[in-house]
Parts: sequence; C-alpha cells; structure tokens
Amino acid sequence: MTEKIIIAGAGGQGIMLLGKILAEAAMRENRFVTWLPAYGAEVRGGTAYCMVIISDEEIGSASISIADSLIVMNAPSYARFKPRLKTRGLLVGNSSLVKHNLAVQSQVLWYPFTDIAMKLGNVKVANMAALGCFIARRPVVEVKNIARVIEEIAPAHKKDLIEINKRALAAGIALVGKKNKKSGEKNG
Amino acid sequence: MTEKIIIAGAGGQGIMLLGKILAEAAMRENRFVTWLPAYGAEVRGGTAYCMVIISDEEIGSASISIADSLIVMNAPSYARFKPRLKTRGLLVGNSSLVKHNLAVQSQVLWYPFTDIAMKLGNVKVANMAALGCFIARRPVVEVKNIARVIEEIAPAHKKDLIEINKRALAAGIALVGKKNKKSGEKNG
Amino acid sequence: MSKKILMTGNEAIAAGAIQAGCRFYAGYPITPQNELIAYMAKYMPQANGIFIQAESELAAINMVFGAAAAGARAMTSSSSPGMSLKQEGISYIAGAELPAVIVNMMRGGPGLGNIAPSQSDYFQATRCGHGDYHAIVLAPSTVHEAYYGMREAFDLADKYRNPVIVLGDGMLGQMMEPLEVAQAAAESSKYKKPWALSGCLGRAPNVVKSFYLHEGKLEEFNLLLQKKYKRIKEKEQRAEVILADDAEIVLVAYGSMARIAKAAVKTLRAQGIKAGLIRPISLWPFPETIFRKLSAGRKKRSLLVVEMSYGQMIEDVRLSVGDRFPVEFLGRGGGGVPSEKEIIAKVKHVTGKKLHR
Amino acid sequence: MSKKILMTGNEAIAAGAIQAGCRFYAGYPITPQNELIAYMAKYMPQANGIFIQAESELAAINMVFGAAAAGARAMTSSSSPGMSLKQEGISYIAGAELPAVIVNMMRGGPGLGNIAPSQSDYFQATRCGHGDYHAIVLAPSTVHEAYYGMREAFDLADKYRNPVIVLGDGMLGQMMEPLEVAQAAAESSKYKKPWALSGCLGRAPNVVKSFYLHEGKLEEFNLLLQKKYKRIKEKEQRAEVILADDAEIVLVAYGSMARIAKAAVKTLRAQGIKAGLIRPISLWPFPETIFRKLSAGRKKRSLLVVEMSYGQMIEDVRLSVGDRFPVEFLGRGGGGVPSEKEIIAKVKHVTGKKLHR
Amino acid sequence: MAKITIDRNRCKGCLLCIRFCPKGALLVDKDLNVRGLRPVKFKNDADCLGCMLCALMCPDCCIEVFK
Amino acid sequence: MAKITIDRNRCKGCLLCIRFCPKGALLVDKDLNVRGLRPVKFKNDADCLGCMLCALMCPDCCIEVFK
Amino acid sequence: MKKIYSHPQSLRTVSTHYCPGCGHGIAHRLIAEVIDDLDIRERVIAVAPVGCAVVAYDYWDFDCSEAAHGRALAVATAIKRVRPQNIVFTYQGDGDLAAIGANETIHAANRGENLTVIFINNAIYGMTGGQMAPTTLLQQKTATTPLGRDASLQGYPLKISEMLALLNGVKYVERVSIHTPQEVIKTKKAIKQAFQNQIDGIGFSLVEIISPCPTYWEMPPVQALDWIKDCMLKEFPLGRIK
Amino acid sequence: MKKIYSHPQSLRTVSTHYCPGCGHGIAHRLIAEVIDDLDIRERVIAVAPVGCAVVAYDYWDFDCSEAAHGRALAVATAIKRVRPQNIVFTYQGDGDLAAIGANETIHAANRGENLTVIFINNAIYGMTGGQMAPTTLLQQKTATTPLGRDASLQGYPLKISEMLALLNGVKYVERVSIHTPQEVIKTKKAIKQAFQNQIDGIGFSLVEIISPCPTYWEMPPVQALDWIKDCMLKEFPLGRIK
Ligand SMILES: Cc1ncc(C[n+]2csc(CCOP(=O)(O)OP(=O)(O)O)c2C)c(N)n1
Ligand SMILES: Cc1ncc(C[n+]2csc(CCOP(=O)(O)OP(=O)(O)O)c2C)c(N)n1
Ligand code: SF4
Ligand code: SF4
Ligand code: SF4
Ligand code: SF4
Ligand code: SF4
Ligand code: SF4
Ligand SMILES: [Mg+2]
Ligand SMILES: [Mg+2]
Repeated sequence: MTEKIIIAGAGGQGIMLLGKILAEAAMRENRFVTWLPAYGAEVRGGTAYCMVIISDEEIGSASISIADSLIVMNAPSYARFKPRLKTRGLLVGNSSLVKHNLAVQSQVLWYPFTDIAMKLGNVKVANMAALGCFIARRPVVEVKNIARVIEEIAPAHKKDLIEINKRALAAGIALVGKKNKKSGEKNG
Repeated sequence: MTEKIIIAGAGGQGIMLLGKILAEAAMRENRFVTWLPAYGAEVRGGTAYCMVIISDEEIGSASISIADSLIVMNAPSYARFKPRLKTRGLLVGNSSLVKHNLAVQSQVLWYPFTDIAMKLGNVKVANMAALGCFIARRPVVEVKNIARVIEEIAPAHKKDLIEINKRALAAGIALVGKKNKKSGEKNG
Repeated sequence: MSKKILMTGNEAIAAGAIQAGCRFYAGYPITPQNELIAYMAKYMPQANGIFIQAESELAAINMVFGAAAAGARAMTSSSSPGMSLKQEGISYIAGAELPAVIVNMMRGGPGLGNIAPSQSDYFQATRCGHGDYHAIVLAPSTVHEAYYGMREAFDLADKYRNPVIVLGDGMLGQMMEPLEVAQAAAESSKYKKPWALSGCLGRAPNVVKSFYLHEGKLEEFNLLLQKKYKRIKEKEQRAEVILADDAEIVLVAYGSMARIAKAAVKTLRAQGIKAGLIRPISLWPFPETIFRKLSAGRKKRSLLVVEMSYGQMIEDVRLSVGDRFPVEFLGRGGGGVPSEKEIIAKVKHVTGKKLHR
Repeated sequence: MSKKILMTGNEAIAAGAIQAGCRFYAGYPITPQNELIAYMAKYMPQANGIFIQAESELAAINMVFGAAAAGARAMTSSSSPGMSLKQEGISYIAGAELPAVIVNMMRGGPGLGNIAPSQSDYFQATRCGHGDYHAIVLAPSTVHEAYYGMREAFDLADKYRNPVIVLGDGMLGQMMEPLEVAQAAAESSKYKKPWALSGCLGRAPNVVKSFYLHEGKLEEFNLLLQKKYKRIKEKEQRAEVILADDAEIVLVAYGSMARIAKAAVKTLRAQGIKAGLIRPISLWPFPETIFRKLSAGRKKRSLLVVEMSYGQMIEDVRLSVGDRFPVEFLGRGGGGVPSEKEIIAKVKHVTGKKLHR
Repeated sequence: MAKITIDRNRCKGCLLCIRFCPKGALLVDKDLNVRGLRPVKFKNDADCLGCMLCALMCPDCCIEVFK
Repeated sequence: MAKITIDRNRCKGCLLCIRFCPKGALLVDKDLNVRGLRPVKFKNDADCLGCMLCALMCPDCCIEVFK
Repeated sequence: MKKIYSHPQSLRTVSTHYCPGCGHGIAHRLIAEVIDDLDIRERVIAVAPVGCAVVAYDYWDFDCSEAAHGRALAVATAIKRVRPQNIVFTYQGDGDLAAIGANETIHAANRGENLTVIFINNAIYGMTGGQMAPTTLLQQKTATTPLGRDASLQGYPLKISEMLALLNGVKYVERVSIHTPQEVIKTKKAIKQAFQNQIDGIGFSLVEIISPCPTYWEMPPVQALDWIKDCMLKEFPLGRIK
Repeated sequence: MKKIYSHPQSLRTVSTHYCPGCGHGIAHRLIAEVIDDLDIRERVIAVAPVGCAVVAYDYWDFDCSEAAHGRALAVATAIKRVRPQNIVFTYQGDGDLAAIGANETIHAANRGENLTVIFINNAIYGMTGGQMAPTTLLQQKTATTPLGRDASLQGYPLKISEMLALLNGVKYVERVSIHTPQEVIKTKKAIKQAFQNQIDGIGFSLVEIISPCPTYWEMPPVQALDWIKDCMLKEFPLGRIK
C-alpha cells in the first residue's frame, strides 16, 4: 500500500505542520515515509505546500506528480494542484476559502475548516480539522498515533495548544464519521 | 639546420634584448624562429634568461632542454645552464663577471664583455659584444641583418644608442675575427 | 534500540557531520541547502564547534582551508552556483593535501537556473577545477545514507588528506525521512595530523602550501598525488548493485535518481522484465570494477543510464564498459526529474518489450 | 605583402581580438598571461575600446557578462587559478546565452601550483562549471593561430550566442614567433544583436537572464540549449590531421603539445616509423567524427595521446574510438612537458620498434 | 471630495494603507479575492482627503487616487 | 669603537646601507660575490658608531653590528 | 474627478511574488515613478540582483539585466562603459551588495563609475529564508543566528554606506527609509537625485533604503514599520551621508 | 666587543628571492624581530599571501600557511578560531588585501577577529610584473596604466586602512613606512603593538607599511626611498589611524 498526498494552502495555515504530523505518525508505525516541502522563492507570495508519501515499501521519488489524495486549504492551491489529483483520487477542501466547482473526477470532501477552527476558538487549527477529515476517510495511519504526535511535538511553552489541536482533529474526524454525504461529500 | 641557443645573465644586462635581436634577424631571413623568456617569479632575485631557436623547419617546443649554444653573462647563469649545453656545444661567456673553470666538454669563448663594453663607454652594451662574438663563430644569421634590427628597434628618442650598440657588436665579432685562440677561446 | 526521528537530508548531513567529529563549519546561504547551514548555526556551538556564516562562498571554502590546516575536521556546503565559486579553493585544498568535506546540494542550471533538484554538476565534481587533482565524490541516496555517509566522508578525507565532495541534490536535501541517529561517537582521533599548524613548539615548523617555485618540484609533487589517486581508485570504489546478475537491462543511476530507478526496477521485475540497477555511491573513484565484472554475466544486455542531467555520468559508464554493451541514456535537466513512468517506458523501448498490463 | 612582426602568443591573442572587433576587455593580472592584459591596456584605448583592470577575476568575468549583454564583443583572460574563479560567471554567460570569449593560458596546478605551462584544465574547459552547458573550446598551437583564432572565437560566440574559451598554455603565451598581421578588418557587424540591452526605445524591453522561476521553464530552456549544442557538435568540429591515413600509430595532442608531437612525427617518419598526428583544434565540440572515420583506414593501429597533464583529453579520445583501437597515453603534469625524445621513446615502446639509428 | 480605487485582486492585505489613512477610509473586505485572501476596500461613504498616504505606502501599487 | 660584519654572499648591493651610514663606513667591493655581483664591504679603518642604521635598512639582513 | 495618483508607466500592472507588506514593492514603485518623472524609461538599463528582487525585470517595464549574486556593480560598470548614453542602475539587497558583493561595490565606487545604486537594507537575507545579513542588528534572531547576532562572533552591523562615502569616486550617498509616507516621499527625492546625478555626469550615487521584511522579521507588516523606527534607525541613522 | 645587532632567530639565514632593495625584506625582518622579542615564535602561525612574498614561509622559521590570492584573512580567521591560543597573523600585499581580497579583509575586520595584519603597500603588483594596484598613485605608470593612472578611468588610490578604521570590530590601525631608519624603528613599534594586541585579546589590528618596489617603480633602491617620501606619503599620510 502506498498513499501519495499533496497538502497545499497559504503560508500561516500550518500546511507544513499538517504534513509533518502525518509523516511522524507514519514513522511511529514503522512505515516508509517521505515528506517534501515546497521551498525557496516558491514560498513567497503566500503559497505553501508539501508532499507526503506513506508506504509499506521503500519509496522512490519523494516528489509526487499524480497524487492519491489532495488537501487544499485555499483557492490558489486548489487551482494549482487540482490537475495533479488522480482520477477518483480523494480531495479534501476548505470550503471556507475556496469557491469550488465540481468538475473534478474525484471523491470530494468540502468542509469549512477555517470556520470550524474559528468556532473552536483558534483559526490556526483549521489544518487539524482538515487532517481529521482526511484521516477519517483514508485511514493511512491510526488516529491515536496522530494524537500522540500532536502531544509530542508541541513546544514546551505551548502545551496548552495540544488540547485545541486535538479537538480540531476530532471535529474533522466527526465530519466524516457522520457517514453521510450531505454536508460536503460528493462524488464528482 | 636548427640552432638552439640559451642566453642567460642578470636582470639589466639586456639578456632578453640580445635574444630578441637574434630572433628578429632570423625572422628577416624568413627562417622559422621562436623566442621564449623566463617569466614570473623566476625573474626575481636578478636572474634573466631566454631561449631562441632558429631553424629551416617548423619548430616544435620553444623550450630548450639541451642547447646547441649557450651565452652566459654572469656567474649564477653559468652555474645554472652549464649542464644544459650539449657535448661540444658552443659556450660564449662573460669573463668579466664569471670565474670560470674549464671542465666543460664544449667549445668555449670567454671574453670580458663587460670590460669591453665599459671601454666603449656604456656597460649596457656588453650584450651586443657577446652577440657579435657568438654570431662570428656561429653565423646562424647574417651580421647585416642584426645591424638592421638594431637600427630598427631602437626607440626614437634613443637613436644615439644605435651607434654604440653597433660598435659593441663589431667589437664582439672582432674578437673571433682575430681567428686566434689566444685570448679566450679554448676547447674544454 | 535508538529512537527514530524525521529529518531532512540537509539536516541529516549536518547532524551526521557533527556526529562524525566535524567541529568547524563555514558556509554561505543558498537554496536548496539552507536547512544545513541553519542546523549548523544551532547545533555546532552546542557541540563546542565553530560555526561561521561567511561573507561569501569564496570566504567559506578558504576558511575551511584554514581550519583544516589547523587540524580541525572542517566542512562547508553550498549548491551549484556557490559550488562553482569554490572551485579555486577546492583546488588549493587538494594541492595542499588538506582533509575537508564539501557538500553540494545540486540545483538546476546553468547560471542562476532554478532551485529544483538536479545532477548537472557531476562533471564539475568528478573532474573538478584547475590542475590534475581529484576530490573523492560520494553520492548519498537516502536521508540515512546522508547522515552516516558523513562519517565516511570525514574518514576518507583524513585517511587520504584529500577533499571529499558529498554530492546531493535539492530533493534529497529538502525531503524528510525517518532516521535512526548513531549512538557511538566517531573515532576521529585515530587520524593523527602531525602536519597541522599549531605553532612549532617542540618541532620544526610546519608549512601548508600548494606552491612549488623550483623547476621540477611541482611535477614531483604531482606524481605523489597521482600515486595517491591510484591507491584511492583501487580501494575506495563503492556501489550498490541490485539484481544485475541476470538482468537484460541494467539501470545506472545515483543519488535521488537511483531511488526512482530502484522503484522502476521493482515494477519492471513485477512485469516480468529482467531489470537491475547499479547505483554508484562513489562517483570518483567511479566504481568501474563493478562495470568491468559485468562482462562475466549474460551476453545480450544493455545499460540504461538515468540522470537528472543531459548526460554526464554516462561518460564514466561508457569509459568503464567500452563497446561491450550498448549504453542507453535517459535524462532530464533544468530541474526536471525523470519519473518512474518515463524510465519504464524507456526500458521497454530499449528492450523492445511491449507494455503488458 | 604585409610585414611580419615578432610577437608573443599573449600579445597575438590580444592583437587578434582587437582586430576581430573586440572592444571590451576586463581582466586581472596573473602569470603567464600578463603580456595579454598589458597589450590590452595599451592598445584597446587606441582602438576606442574599453580596457578595465578589474579588482578580481570574478569582477572581470561579470564585467564581460555586462559588456556582452550590452552588445559589445567582450573578452577576459586569465590562467588556471583565476579561471576557476570565473566558473560561476561562465555558467551565467552560457545560461543567459551571451557571446563572450574567455582565454585561459594554463599553468601548473593544483592550487597555486607554479607558472610553468600545463594542459591540466582541459576537463574544466570542456566540462565546465555548474549546469548542463558547454562553452566552445578552441586550442591554438602557434602564435599565428593564436592571432587568427580570435576572429573565429568571436564569430562562433556571436553566431551561437555562447561563451568561447580559448585554451592555451604558458609556453604559447610567452613565446614569440613571427606573425603576419591581418590587413582587413573583421566583419563583426554581420551579427545583429536585437536581444542586447540598449534601452527600450522603439521596442519592447529586453531582459538578459538565466533564471527561470516557474516550474518547467528552465527545462524548456535547457532543451533549446541542448539543441544548440547538437548543432554546434555537427558543424564546428575542427582538427588538423597529419599523415594519419597510413599511420600505424596516430599521436593525438593539442596546443603547444601538438607542436612537439608534430616534430616527433617527422623524426619518426624519417626513421621509417609510420606515425601520424591528429591535432584537435576545437576541444569542445571534440572532433570525434575524425576519430570515427579513422576506422576506415588500416586495421592494426594504435593511438597515443600526449598531454601536459595526467590524462584528460584521452577520455574524449576513448569515448570517440571506443574499443576499436588501443589508446595509449603519455603525459606529464605540474609544469612538466613531454619532450620529443620521450614521445619517440614511447612510440617505439608501443609499436614494439627498436631504436634504429 | 476625493476617492481611491483599489485593485482588489492584487491587494495582499498587508494593511499598510489602513495604518496610514488619516480618515479611516479603508477597511478589510470580508469577501476573498482571487488570491484567496481578504483585500482592503474603500468605504464609499468615507471622508477621503485625496492625501495619497495610502497609495504612497502600498507595496503593491494597488491604489489610485482621484480628486 | 664599533664595527659591522656583512654577509657578502647574501648582499644584493642595493646600497641602502651606504645611503644611511652617517660615517661613510661602507663601500662597494670590487670583487664579485657568489651571486656574481658587487656587495658592499666595511671600511676597516672606518669610524663606525655602532648606530645600527645600516642594519636597520638592510633588506637582506646581511649586517651584524658589534660595539 | 481627476486621477491624482496612478500606477507609473514603468511599472507593469502585475502581481509581484513579494510577501504582503514587503518593502521591495514600495522601492520598485518609487524607482518606476522617478524614471517616469525624468522621462528616461527608454534609456534605462537596470541590473537586478540575486535576492528577493531577482525577478524585478518582470515588474519593471524597461531593459534589464540579471547579475550573479553580488556582481551587479561589475555588470553595471561594463554596461555603462559600453553604453555611456544609457542610464544604468543596480538594485541590490544587503546580502548582495554588502556581503558577497562588497568587493565589486567598493571597487566600482572607487573607480567612480557614473552609476546609480539602489541599496535595499532589510537587515536579512530574504530570498534564502531569513539568514543573517551584514546589516543584521545585534541581538536580532535569524536562521543563522538563532540566539541573536552576537558582536563577539558575528561582528557588528556593517555600515557600508559610510565606508563608501570615504571614497573620492563617490559623489552622493543618502540613507532613507520607507516606514512612513513622509519618509517614502524623501526616499523618492533621494532616488531622483541619484538618477539626476548620473544624467548630469556627476558620478557614483547610492541610496540606501531601510526596508521592511515582515516575513523574516517575523512580524505583521504594520509592526515591521514600527521596528524600523524603533530599532533599525538607531543603528542606521537617516540622512545625507555624502 | 659585544654583538648589538644580530640576525633574528625567527628569520632563516637564507637568501631571499626579492629584488635588491625590496621592502619585503625589511618587513620580514621586523616581524621576525618582534616575534623574537615577544618570545612567541613557537605559538605563531603566519598566513603568507600570493604576491612577491608568496614564499615567506621559506624565510620565517615558524609555522605558516599559504592562502589563495586575497583569501589570507579567511584562512587566518579559521586558524585563529580553531586555535585561539596561537598567535595568527597575515602578511599581505596591496593587491592581495585591497583588490581581490578586499571582501575577506573587510568582513574579517568587521567580525573583529583577534588577528594581526601586516599590510605591505608598495602601490604595485610586484609578483605579476608591475601592474596597477588599488593603491597605485595617480599618474603612476604601470604595465596596465601605460599612460599613468587616470582617476576618471581607474579611480583613486584606495585608502583601505581608513575604511577599515570605521568598523567597530577594528581596534588598531597604523600606517608606517620604511624609507628611513627612524621610520623603520616606528614600523617595528607598530608591528609589536599589533601583535601585543592579539596576545592581550584586544582584537583586529592592522599595520600598513609603505614599502618600496624598486623594480616596478623602475628606479634604484635608494631613489625608491625618496619616492616614498616625495610621492607616496602625500597620498598615504603616516600615523595612527585608529
Ligand atoms: C553564488 C550564490 N550564493 C548564494 C546564493 C543564494 N542567495 C540568493 S539571494 C541571497 C541573499 C539575499 O539577501 P539580500 O541580498 O539581502 O536580498 P533580499 O532577499 O533580502 O532582498 C543568497 C544568499 C546565490 N543565488 N548565489
Ligand atoms: C586567483 C589569482 N589571481 C591572480 C593571481 C596572480 N597574482 C599573483 S600575486 C598578484 C598580485 C601581487 O600584488 P600584491 O598583492 O600587491 O603583492 P606584491 O607582489 O606587490 O608584494 C597577482 C595578481 C593569482 N595567483 N591568483
Ligand atoms: S487618499 Fe488619504 S484619506 Fe483617502 S483613502 Fe488614501 S490615505 Fe485615506
Ligand atoms: S497597502 Fe496595498 S496591498 Fe496592502 S492592504 Fe493596502 S491596498 Fe492591499
Ligand atoms: S653602525 Fe652606523 S656607523 Fe657603523 S657602519 Fe652601520 S650605519 Fe655606519
Ligand atoms: S643594505 Fe644589505 S643588501 Fe643592501 S647593499 Fe647593504 S648590505 Fe647589501
Ligand atoms: S522574504 Fe522579506 S524581503 Fe523577501 S519578499 Fe518576503 S518580505 Fe520581502
Ligand atoms: S618585484 Fe618589487 S615587490 Fe617584488 S621582490 Fe621585486 S622589488 Fe620586491
Ligand atoms: Mg536583504
Ligand atoms: Mg603590491
């Protein structure tokens, strides 16, 4: 099993962190994993993305041409990476910031992650909500490992953030956990 | 016919010029000719040398490992280049400044070129005296061509030097012209 | 069992260097190796080592010259344009026979190019700057190898008193992989440096230099260098060989490119095509012995060199195998990376096999 | 009939450049090419051209970048260590597709080495710096060729918008030979430069650059470069071939070394040994076609590559002939120059002929 | 009476214009622009001076001023 | 009473010592040294002060001074 | 109503890649305005640096050359010598001009090349991700001074403008800032002076612009302007230096 | 009679390759004397330049490193950082220190490295055959300024010592000369101070020595000393600069 995930959004949305948490969790499960960020001048102008591959075998390229899953947190990222999602791939999109159309040959999960995060009290945890949503649909790593990673990587002086991050994660999971497609899920 | 000549002495003795005049004269006779100077850090500490090859065929290396003739104007040059003169090669040496021994398997022409030049009124023309001496014994180019070169290359404001240079040349020729070996010529 | 951590290739190189006893780093920022210098800035002082952000790549490489002359395990890092600026300095290090490690995380060229991964400095690394010298060139392919390769790099440098270039690329530098860090400290002290500059207390003065004024002396020195290079060529060829014995097509790739080639080999084997891989780890000395041995195996086979360039390592492959096998090439430059798909297509084209899925 | 003058190779290059329409020179002193810069200092202003003694080789090559970008025929010169410092700049010139001429009068290396003649920067010249680029490399062998070769160098640079390296050595630079200077002026004006920077009056702005930010763009550009290189390879191979047809041993040498090899061929022929010579004039593109054609001739023959280095051009020779002929080598480095005597001895050794005198 | 126009799709929402407007004539739009972020917009009822301070400070040259 | 010694074979004949000797205690030797040039030598009857000015100026450190 | 402030002609109407609130945008615009004002767009040749402003040629609408990192003034020297009738300027960051390129800077200045230099001092390496620049303040944290710049290890913020002012070849040096609209106006005046000097054949003229890099100062754009006032100007006082 | 002046221990008794009357010889000797006087021969590490003094290590009797042309202060920085207990100095010509190496000079100075720098200003490139140096005087004829240095083309003699003195990291700068015995004595004092500063941990100390190159000034050694007094000191006034 190999899962290739592209995660993209704006600077400050915690894109890199989302990817790292996923990768760390996979590492704890002794899977092969690679994480590759966008870097350099690419990160000016406020876009950010990273690529995560989780696999049971040695991984070749850490760069992803065609992704199995795509998590997009803002509009420019959606526009940019939409073409790189494989047919019937999984799209997790932040409907708070993206006016999406449906012309995508994929499974799509659109949820207002930014709004959800704001409701939880911190706009910055939108990424965890999206991660929860993704992981609920594509259980490539165990949720408990993600939770552990969140606990472990929080800097000492920011331990208070652990709780809200975990709550956002749970909220994201819950979206899919509802197991209905009403709210945001569509097959395009 | 190919003649390989090393000319060596101290900075300021007109070593390079001696070689160039020889080379220019050969060029005027449409011979193949190369002139190669010592250069760079080698010229510090007051030594100077150049290598001239005159030939009827295309010339390979402009650098001379074993010379047909050697003109040395001071003691360190004599010590340095003595081993590079071929057996029975021609040595023209400035006895004014070199305490020479005779352990050289060569034809040797030792004359006090510096003293001769001083007598002519300019210590700097010792080189021309040596050139004259050399050319008289090894007529690789015609004397008249050497004289022409001396006339042509003198800078405009130093035309007065032509005469004394030519006189020194003549004096050098005369040394050998005497056709006796008394004064300085030996076979070692 | 030691804990695994997730690390970028750049950080792994820095961490591996410190672990290998490197105590002097000088560098100048350039993408895609900035995580390396940042790691050094943070952790070198903690290891009681010296970190200097130099004013330029030129200053950095010459600082490494000085630190190595003073006996420290010293290194610098850069990426392609910065590496070009270090050429004079590397030649001096080779000429003064100083041990030092230089990392190049290659990016797209020529000129300013871009910051995407590339392998187009292979020639520069293996054929270097002015003068008849060689740096030992190592090409790690994983974060693990990036980390542990540094110890080898410093050991080789000390053993042969020679510059060692670690040749990576932007992808290896930027990507994170799990890494199990070493527990035991490196035994850097086993290499004595009586030639190092430390003040002449109790001994005759030492001189570190590459200049030979007197006729013939530089040639003498070069003959010694050439002997050393011969020794290195005999002893230090390194390569990973995968399924090459019975292969009808042997891929040849190094560094990040080899990872993709390896994946392609797996896929091809699964499809019934006998593919193999030779992954040179030492690019200089090039592992020509392994290529020479290849003749012993089956007759009808071809080699396919895959590079993130328009064909550089292929020359070493051709020089190693001569006319014995056809040597094919697949390469992309300017930051383009041949994909597994492209490799497979090329293999099928070369072997004449149809795509059967 | 025009007058002959006695000139050093360095001066001939400078004079040839000015005669070829070069109107911008920037350089930094280094032995053994100082006569070149001195000549430029004196005569460039007389030709209404620009002479700048730059603060360093880096500044010099980047000034050449600027002058070429502004549309001038521009050049710089240096010797080995200084040439290493120019590597980044040359890569930029190639990446920006600017025409420029760079002269390297090679000296002994590595490091500071010495100032004796050498050919140990062949790799650097032909495989260059970072990125997949090529400079055209020309290697004159006489003062005459040094002079007239400059026109060719500038024409090639303009024609292909590419850097051209003129690769000489200390001996060629220092020695004087008779030279008949050209009477007619070069037609440099036949190369139009609409891309040059001159202010955007009456046209859209021009940009001179080697940077490609957007994904895929640098690769596209590189593919164009590669096409250009292919064209150059097809059209611009140059070599002098002497008595190779019936030769049982073909010497291969360039530059100053080829003069000595030529003398050896004469001597050998006189002694009844069928020797010949191939003298590559363009080192990149390497005249491989001539080597390929060699197969048509007699079967049993060997090649003997002679270099003032420990073996650099030999790789191109081997890549050109494959396993068809044995390729032998004679080389000396660090300022050592193989003598005619050494060549003859080696030939006799290779051909198994005894010395018969 | 004066007014300004803002090229909302090139606006990066840095807020420098708002910081220096003496009249509080600008505010953050709640609608996203094509970049996916919230640009500033001119309050149509604002008492704009045409002082150009906003334009002087805009790093993206999004503002034109009319008077 | 003072005197100096000169390492005549290392002397390059630059004459700086002569230029600065207040006592004219040095002169050019008419015999050549091993370099083939004329070094300076100390006038044995000179009224040397031991002032060391000659030694201070000698670029080749050929002079030692005794007093 | 009349348009009293509009987009300068010399600046293309495209989105830049700069971060929100980046000073490069303001500097670019001011240069474009000056070039429009002096009506020299068709004579100008710019030399762009390697730094965040590397693609300045995508934003300006006149001839432009790239230069290798730090070598802008070598490139500009040659362009100006070859084309003395053109107006040639360099645009360089603190890393470009004062670190790797300090030698080219000093020697072009000492030669007194008739050039205009716009020097963007943001006390950081923006393009490469926030490393120490020669102008980084003491105690300032950067990727390569994680504990803050320490004079005993990294030395002091380099005042290269003051050094250049010592040179005979240098005719005009002024340090300005863009942290308030008033200072922006002064900055434009200084830039204009530096170009006018070249037009008049007066010689080497340099304007150092203190400019915010909110991203690697790790603060919102508005706060970055305050940091200029509160911190940077203490080390880099504004005004005419020569 | 007692020997009151003898050959310093730190200087080997060999013939140098310098031309007759070259100032490098005097400077070498003074350094050796100072090192003897301070009794630091066994702690010293010298960094020799590329220039006529390239083989200074053949003349001094203590540890020594070569450095690529212009990079002596980069090399020295690293040696001193690695071995803070040693006394590290560079010896550099005007081409080495102020042309190709000016950047390394400025940044080592700005970092305030605890180093001693002996800077030989002979207004010429000696080693390569007499080309213009940054310090070449106006009108001075050299191989690359055959009509004399022209300010409008080659700029002005560069006073790098004065520039360096502006830097906080620099603790001591003095310009001295060796054209008379009195000045030679002062030169030795300055060199001693520069070494003492390093021993005392005070920091970057530089002594600029105006030094004759009779060969490429094309005059006899004695006249070269007069030329220093009559011409060079006009441009390069002696004394403590910082
Ligand atoms: C030779 C070379 N070295 C390093 C780099 C990497 N690099 C690009 S820009 C830059 C510094 C940018 O800082 P600055 O000049 O201050 O400009 P800013 O981005 O801050 O505007 C560096 C180190 C390079 N491109 N080339
Ligand atoms: C990279 C490089 N460029 C140029 C040279 C040639 N070179 C050697 S010494 C020198 C300058 C010497 O002048 P200076 O530093 O003033 O020392 P001096 O000989 O006058 O004492 C030059 C240009 C070199 N060796 N290396
Ligand atoms: S012109 Fe002045 S008042 Fe009007 S919006 Fe801009 S800053 Fe505010
Ligand atoms: S200053 Fe410009 S970019 Fe910033 S918020 Fe205002 S209009 Fe937008
Ligand atoms: S010590 Fe004084 S008096 Fe004696 S020789 Fe020397 S300079 Fe003359
Ligand atoms: S100063 Fe020294 S080298 Fe010069 S002449 Fe006197 S003793 Fe000889
Ligand atoms: S990193 Fe800094 S200098 Fe670069 S664009 Fe962003 S804010 Fe501007
Ligand atoms: S060339 Fe000048 S600096 Fe060099 S040794 Fe001779 S006199 Fe001294
Ligand atoms: Mg900056
Ligand atoms: Mg000098």
